[in-house]
Amino acid sequence: MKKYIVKRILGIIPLLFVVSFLIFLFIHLVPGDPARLIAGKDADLQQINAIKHQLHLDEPLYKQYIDYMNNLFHGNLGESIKSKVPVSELIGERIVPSLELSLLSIAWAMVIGVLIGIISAIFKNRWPDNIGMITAVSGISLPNFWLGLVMIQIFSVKLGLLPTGGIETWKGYLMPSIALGAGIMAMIARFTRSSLVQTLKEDFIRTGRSRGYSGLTIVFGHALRSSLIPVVTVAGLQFGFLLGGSIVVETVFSFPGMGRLLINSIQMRDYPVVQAELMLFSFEFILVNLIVDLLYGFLNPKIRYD
Amino acid sequence: MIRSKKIMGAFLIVLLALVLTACSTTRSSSDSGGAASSDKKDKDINIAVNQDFTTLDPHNVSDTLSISATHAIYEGLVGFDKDMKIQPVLATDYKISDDGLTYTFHLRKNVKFQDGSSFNAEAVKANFDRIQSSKDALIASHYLQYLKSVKIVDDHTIQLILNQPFSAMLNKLTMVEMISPKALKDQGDKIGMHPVGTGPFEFVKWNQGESLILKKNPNYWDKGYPKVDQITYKSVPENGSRVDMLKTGEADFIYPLPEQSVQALKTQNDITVDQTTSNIVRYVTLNTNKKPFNDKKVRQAMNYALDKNAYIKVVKSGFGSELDSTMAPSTQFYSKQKVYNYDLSKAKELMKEAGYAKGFTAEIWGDTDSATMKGMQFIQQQMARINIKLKIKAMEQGTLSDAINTPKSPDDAKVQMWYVSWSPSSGDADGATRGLFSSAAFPPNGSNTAYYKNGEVDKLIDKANQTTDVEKQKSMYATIQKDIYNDAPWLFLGVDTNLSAHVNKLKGVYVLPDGSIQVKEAELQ
Amino acid sequence: MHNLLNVNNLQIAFRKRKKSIKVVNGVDFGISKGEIVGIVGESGCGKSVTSLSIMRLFHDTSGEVVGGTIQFKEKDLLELSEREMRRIRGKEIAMIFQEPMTSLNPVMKIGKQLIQGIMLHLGLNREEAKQQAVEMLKLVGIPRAESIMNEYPHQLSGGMRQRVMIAIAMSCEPELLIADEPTTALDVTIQAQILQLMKKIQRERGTAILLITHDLGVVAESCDRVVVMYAGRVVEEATVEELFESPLHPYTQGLIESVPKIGNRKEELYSIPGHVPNPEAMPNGCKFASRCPYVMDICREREPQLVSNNNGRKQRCWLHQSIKEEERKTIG
Amino acid sequence: MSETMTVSKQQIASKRGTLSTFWHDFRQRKVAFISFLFFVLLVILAVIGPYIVPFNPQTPDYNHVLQGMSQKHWAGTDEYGRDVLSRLIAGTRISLGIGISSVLIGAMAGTILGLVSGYFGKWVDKTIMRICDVLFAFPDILLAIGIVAILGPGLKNVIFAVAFFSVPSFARMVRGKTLEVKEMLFIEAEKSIGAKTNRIIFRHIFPETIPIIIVYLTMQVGTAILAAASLSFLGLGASPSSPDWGAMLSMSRDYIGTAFNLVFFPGLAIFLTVLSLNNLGDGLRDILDPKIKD
Amino acid sequence: MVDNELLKVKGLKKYFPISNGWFSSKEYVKAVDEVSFSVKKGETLSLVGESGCGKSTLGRLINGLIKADAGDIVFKGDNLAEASETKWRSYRKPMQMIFQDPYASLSPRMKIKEIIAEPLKIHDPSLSREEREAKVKSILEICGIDYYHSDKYPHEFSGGQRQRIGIARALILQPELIIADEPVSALDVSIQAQILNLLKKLQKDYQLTYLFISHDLSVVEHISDHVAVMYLGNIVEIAPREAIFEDPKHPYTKALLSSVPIPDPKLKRESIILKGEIPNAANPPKGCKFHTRCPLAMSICSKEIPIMKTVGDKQQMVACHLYQ
Repeated sequence: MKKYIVKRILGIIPLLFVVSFLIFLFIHLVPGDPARLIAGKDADLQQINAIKHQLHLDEPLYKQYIDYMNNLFHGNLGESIKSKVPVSELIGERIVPSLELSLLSIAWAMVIGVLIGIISAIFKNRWPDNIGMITAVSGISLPNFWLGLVMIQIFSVKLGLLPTGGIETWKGYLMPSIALGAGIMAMIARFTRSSLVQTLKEDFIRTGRSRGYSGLTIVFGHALRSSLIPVVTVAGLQFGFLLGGSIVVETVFSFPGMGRLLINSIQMRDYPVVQAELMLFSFEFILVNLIVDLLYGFLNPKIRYD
Repeated sequence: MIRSKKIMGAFLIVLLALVLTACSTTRSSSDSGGAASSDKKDKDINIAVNQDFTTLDPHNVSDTLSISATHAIYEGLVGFDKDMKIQPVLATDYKISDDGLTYTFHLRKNVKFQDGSSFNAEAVKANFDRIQSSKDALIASHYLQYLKSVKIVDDHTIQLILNQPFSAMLNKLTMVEMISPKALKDQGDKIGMHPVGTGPFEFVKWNQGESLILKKNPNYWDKGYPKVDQITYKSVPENGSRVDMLKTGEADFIYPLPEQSVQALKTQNDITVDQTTSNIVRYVTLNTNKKPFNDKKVRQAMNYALDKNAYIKVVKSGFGSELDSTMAPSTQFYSKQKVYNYDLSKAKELMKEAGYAKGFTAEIWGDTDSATMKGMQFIQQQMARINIKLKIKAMEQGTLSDAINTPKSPDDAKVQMWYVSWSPSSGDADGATRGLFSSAAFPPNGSNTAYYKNGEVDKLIDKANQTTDVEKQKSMYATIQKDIYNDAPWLFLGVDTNLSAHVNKLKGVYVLPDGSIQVKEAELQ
Repeated sequence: MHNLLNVNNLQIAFRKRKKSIKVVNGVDFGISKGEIVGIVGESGCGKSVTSLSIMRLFHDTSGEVVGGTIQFKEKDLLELSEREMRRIRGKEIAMIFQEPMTSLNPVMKIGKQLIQGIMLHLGLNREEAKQQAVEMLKLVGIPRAESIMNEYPHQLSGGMRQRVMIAIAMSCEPELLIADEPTTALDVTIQAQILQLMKKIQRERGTAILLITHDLGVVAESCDRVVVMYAGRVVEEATVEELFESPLHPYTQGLIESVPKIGNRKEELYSIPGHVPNPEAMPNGCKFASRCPYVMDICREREPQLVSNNNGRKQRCWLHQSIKEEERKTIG
Repeated sequence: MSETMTVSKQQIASKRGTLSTFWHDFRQRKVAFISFLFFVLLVILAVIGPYIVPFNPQTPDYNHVLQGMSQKHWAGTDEYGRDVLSRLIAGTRISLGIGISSVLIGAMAGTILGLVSGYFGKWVDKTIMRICDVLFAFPDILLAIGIVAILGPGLKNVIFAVAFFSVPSFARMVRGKTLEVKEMLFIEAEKSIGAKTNRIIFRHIFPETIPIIIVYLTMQVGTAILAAASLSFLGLGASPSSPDWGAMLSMSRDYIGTAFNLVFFPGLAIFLTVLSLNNLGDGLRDILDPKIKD
Repeated sequence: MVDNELLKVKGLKKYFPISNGWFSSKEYVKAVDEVSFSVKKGETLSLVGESGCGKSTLGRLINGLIKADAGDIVFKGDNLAEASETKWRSYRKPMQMIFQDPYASLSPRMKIKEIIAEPLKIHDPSLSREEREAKVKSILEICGIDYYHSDKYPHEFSGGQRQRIGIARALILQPELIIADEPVSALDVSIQAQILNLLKKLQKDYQLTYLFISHDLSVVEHISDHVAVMYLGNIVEIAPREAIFEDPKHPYTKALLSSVPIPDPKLKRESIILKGEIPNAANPPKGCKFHTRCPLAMSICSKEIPIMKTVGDKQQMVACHLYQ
């Protein structure tokens, strides 16, 4: 097991290399000149060139990449072109709220999604199933920014219950996590349902019934665990997307997270920040995949890691 | 079987309810609030703004919002008052030599930086030295391009010596604010994160992307100020959300207030909407180097086809005024011109004369801001009336700036029409003219994206700059404005009205014409 | 009347697109204590559905018992509430299935799967249940009983898994064990082991076994009595010797005839012509009429009843009964 | 139960696969069926919409801007005085068009990649799947922003961007199915009679993947409409003046406090469309994917 | 004799690497290990054994669906073991396969006439549509399916009919060798008899050679001329039918025969019930692979691998230390 994990983690390194290169290429492919964006509208060419020089942006691309990787190996992510703040500090400040938001979103989405999925599977093709599934499907059908805007109108403006944005109190997390988690909840509910429906048709379920277990024992004690295997994968993947995929929601709720930093950095062509963030997303995505694989092993004894 | 399912269903619903409540209670009990600002005190104010701050280094700041913050922390030798008139700030008075080359400032005494170090001539020189030694890499070096040297006369007197006369020098100096030399030495490049100035507020905390917290500078030289203890700027990019925050009391002051929300706020008794003049001009550049925009008649026809009143009514929700010159009335040396009044038949006639009776198709570019897109749509609708079919191309700002600024020569430029705005942040006529209309300012050297070239204007721009006689300058700029307006390299749209809103109990926070927020006089009642 | 289980005129229908299709229509048989009864028939004849209906395990299918009674020790199982039925399932009647691979929960340890049922039905505590479980594993001939308790099904071979299934089924000492094609998925050498084990259990514990299979060889080797089903009906019932000695129903005859037998090679095997009628469009008369070599006019008009002769042998064929006899001696 | 399965399988077998059975099964699923009817309505609107609108969706009327819901304007008028309902109807074609065309493009590319990856396995599979992993690791919307930034704005590029990020998911799914089908006996039978690789992939494996592709396609169209709307929200949509729902929503969001109808109706249109597509997909999956079929 | 040999297999080997989860290791399952036999034209050789003995793998090796690791496959005098894909393709015409699951082996989305015409399209693309249809029609009739049904899809047929369709597909190219992999084990007894009779009739009419793979000894006895018994990748006994069934030599053959349940309750015989299960093919016992379950195991059996030897006078070959 340990050997397996170490092997997997070592396997991440070459992948990250490739990813780092692709990202580097990608962000430099996008047209735009950070020097000009920083210099502002009054700037003349001379000034822009000076800034370029100062930022080493006038060097050939391969050299910039080598320098970047060199710094990276010394644990230096560089500093923001725009604000001169070290990238690690910039990301460090954002990652905590982002992570909290992601975790909260995935947590409620998991709990509610699995519950809806279970109810739907048990009452398959009857009204609780229909209601459950329509609720769930609504989650992925709503444009999440629309949901966010409408929620603000209702809960903040009309009812005055929740803040419109910011994260000064825990309440600030509620609406963003709902807007963010709705889609995931839907996915999880649907996966749980179809997976559980399938499991409930398995022979071993019939075995359980033939032994006189009650319906609840069958569902929770026998079927759920193997049904959750595909659900975990979906949830894992979704979690991977969450950190980066929340650009729109973060904008609506003025949430100081990674998504907004990313979009702002992209707008400013703040290469070091974009590069670091994208690499972090990739790394996180890979890491989540690893965790999902390990969870798989926990849920499914057939998989052995050695 | 059915019965057992019902029981199971009920059980699950109860379970669901339990989980939900459990979730919410655990959240609330473990609530720690996180930031220090969680509980707002009596003399604290919250200001909601539309962007994130980029830097707090006053010498390297280019966006109006960050300027608002540096204005609260720092001060320059001179500054603007409410009407963009230049006032001495850290200087008690100043004198300009007759040849316009030597500026002598007498510095205010007993002023301390927020870190306790003294403000004196040494400190001023250190600041100018920093900017000049950056070899153009600091944005402020742009303001000091004609500065030759800085001379310390005595501890509280300093002289700036220029290469050539520069009429806008004082305006530019409002943008050069004084950083504590000690902090500069300690922080180096990181000064943008740990600002130390002489201003009414000192830096507390900057939560990237979320908020900037400033607190009262207890040792501020201007006794009686500031009157509030703490200011929190919150970044709220979504227009609607800012308005909502004001309604819910999460913000005491919001800027910008979207025009379309004014109506909604007017019904609220505890909220005041402020309209202040702005020097932001809205226009569409027409690439005069390209067909059919190289034809003055076409450009004039387009201007005549544009219903400016409708523009203000529809796009600006009634706030703003028509642009009747190349610059806003609040800008230095502004001179009103005869407007291209909405006249469709005249426009059509001009088009016919130019040989475009059947119109043409063109692209209009702009950024992805919703206000810009709204404006572009309006232009599209208006131009359709004289058979000009416009294709709207909204580009993300990095891409847009690349497309507009990188062409090496005018003939490489692809831009036809660009929906854009301009505000000279130092409020001077040069800043509102040279970069936009001088033929030396064709991209990539400047922002003359209309590729406007008029030898007379070029000459006058240079001449006006070097003149020290204010009256002469005034008349020169009047000519410049008249010529350009007549040549119509732009579609002249309007001048913004700065809209902000605040709760009634807050006084003294206002928006300057350039769009920066002034907080020195903030007061809660 | 048999003293353990009596199935009378059982009728089972499946609902497909609002149509009700009878897949079992008239199944009668019984089991006495300690007896092994085989139900034999080809796929689709309704034998598995019958076994499931005894356990009332139509859960999640559209199947439904629409007539008849299933009498188990004085109780009609069809009349019991779900709760009462649960007390019978696994405790008094246990069941094993064809696929030992999929019939065990893949994500639960063997021990837990055993213990759960024991605790539920016998009211033992965990320790006692564990002992009972180990004992059961030993009974079914699993060598390392203790360590297997901590293993997952996929770690065992097919034969082992079927043994575990039997251990689970036997763990509450049921009086009746229903084995639905228990050896079909196994290799011959393993099949022989499992059949031997089942006979041993019947001998030592006196458990009655209802063995459902399509393999006449398995029936001949292990059953006391045989019920032959065709198209949802019982067509013949006899002791195993009688059946193979002198099958009465033409279907039974054809079935026995068409099996290749080692040491009795023929150039051409007998084969029953045609195929089983579609349950959605059953003919009126005898369901085997279209394939029967001895078909008479009456066969196509009226379906014969299942009649019993004096020594308990039953058949459903006009060749062996007159109309009068049918009217006189119907079984019900 | 295995026997009951075979019983019913045989019975169904006599008819299964024919269109009428499919139709029958489909009508049984009320939610999916209603969704289907709604979708048909949308398609009709997309075709004839521009001819039946009560007002010209493009003509501004500066004297009647931002009017609320009324007899004349059922859904009110927008900031230029254009009739919102007319714009919604006229926009059906654009929104649906973006969704459908982008997903079709993505599905085509993804399917080919998936078939190739799954059938050939080994390094081909590894390479394609690693690339998909990397694409997956990028937030969708970011990829779209990048693509739109590189290619410039415009309808075609938005479609391309949205198509681009649906490629890896189609590729993965088709690959999975290919791996499954590849092992099936009839493919082996086909190989044993000497069929060439192309024939096996496109004539035998591909048809087996069609049902899941259809199901996924249906659902992805919804996702694509949402993604296009998100792009519009970030100002990178097709064109702010076209009556595309995402653009309408994005343009009007500043009015949420004053003219709620402007935000509400386009949002509702998107919601109902995506909801119906998802429900339709769910229903189709239930019918077409025998694993979940009862 | 040699002229009469249609197929000869010598020293055939196929080892499958075991990938345990994520990383492939150096372990192998010896699915087919040093197998040799030959089949004469017009005869039937049956491969019999329990699951996992490698009999199906052997069939697929001979058909070229998987590549052998070592050994020769000589078909009509040509060694195909190292042949290129193109060469293989040309030999797939005289060599056809019939599969166990008649449903799964028919493309579910093709009409049966398309399924049956498929081999013609591949190997005889020059045929006209009419010629193709005529061939399909005649072959269907030979296999007992009404041409009237040829527009239907596989799922519209019963199991037995589907197997007839499978046979028709195999027959349409007029092959010489048919590899039949458990062709009747998924069928009910009454249908099984029909198919077996059909196969026998076809063999007689068209001089077909069968390689018949089955686990069912009673079926094997009915159809074979020769029988090869496999255990864990090896052939342990190969002999003419009568010899195997009347005088089996290998203890495994004996046990297998006695395990088959006989549908005659009067025939109560002493059956040999083997202990234990078939060992894991990835880790088979040393020496004779059967020694762990053999009732007659000797000490040598666990050490040395027995070699094939002719025993008795009926060309009976056995790999067992009892006869060495």
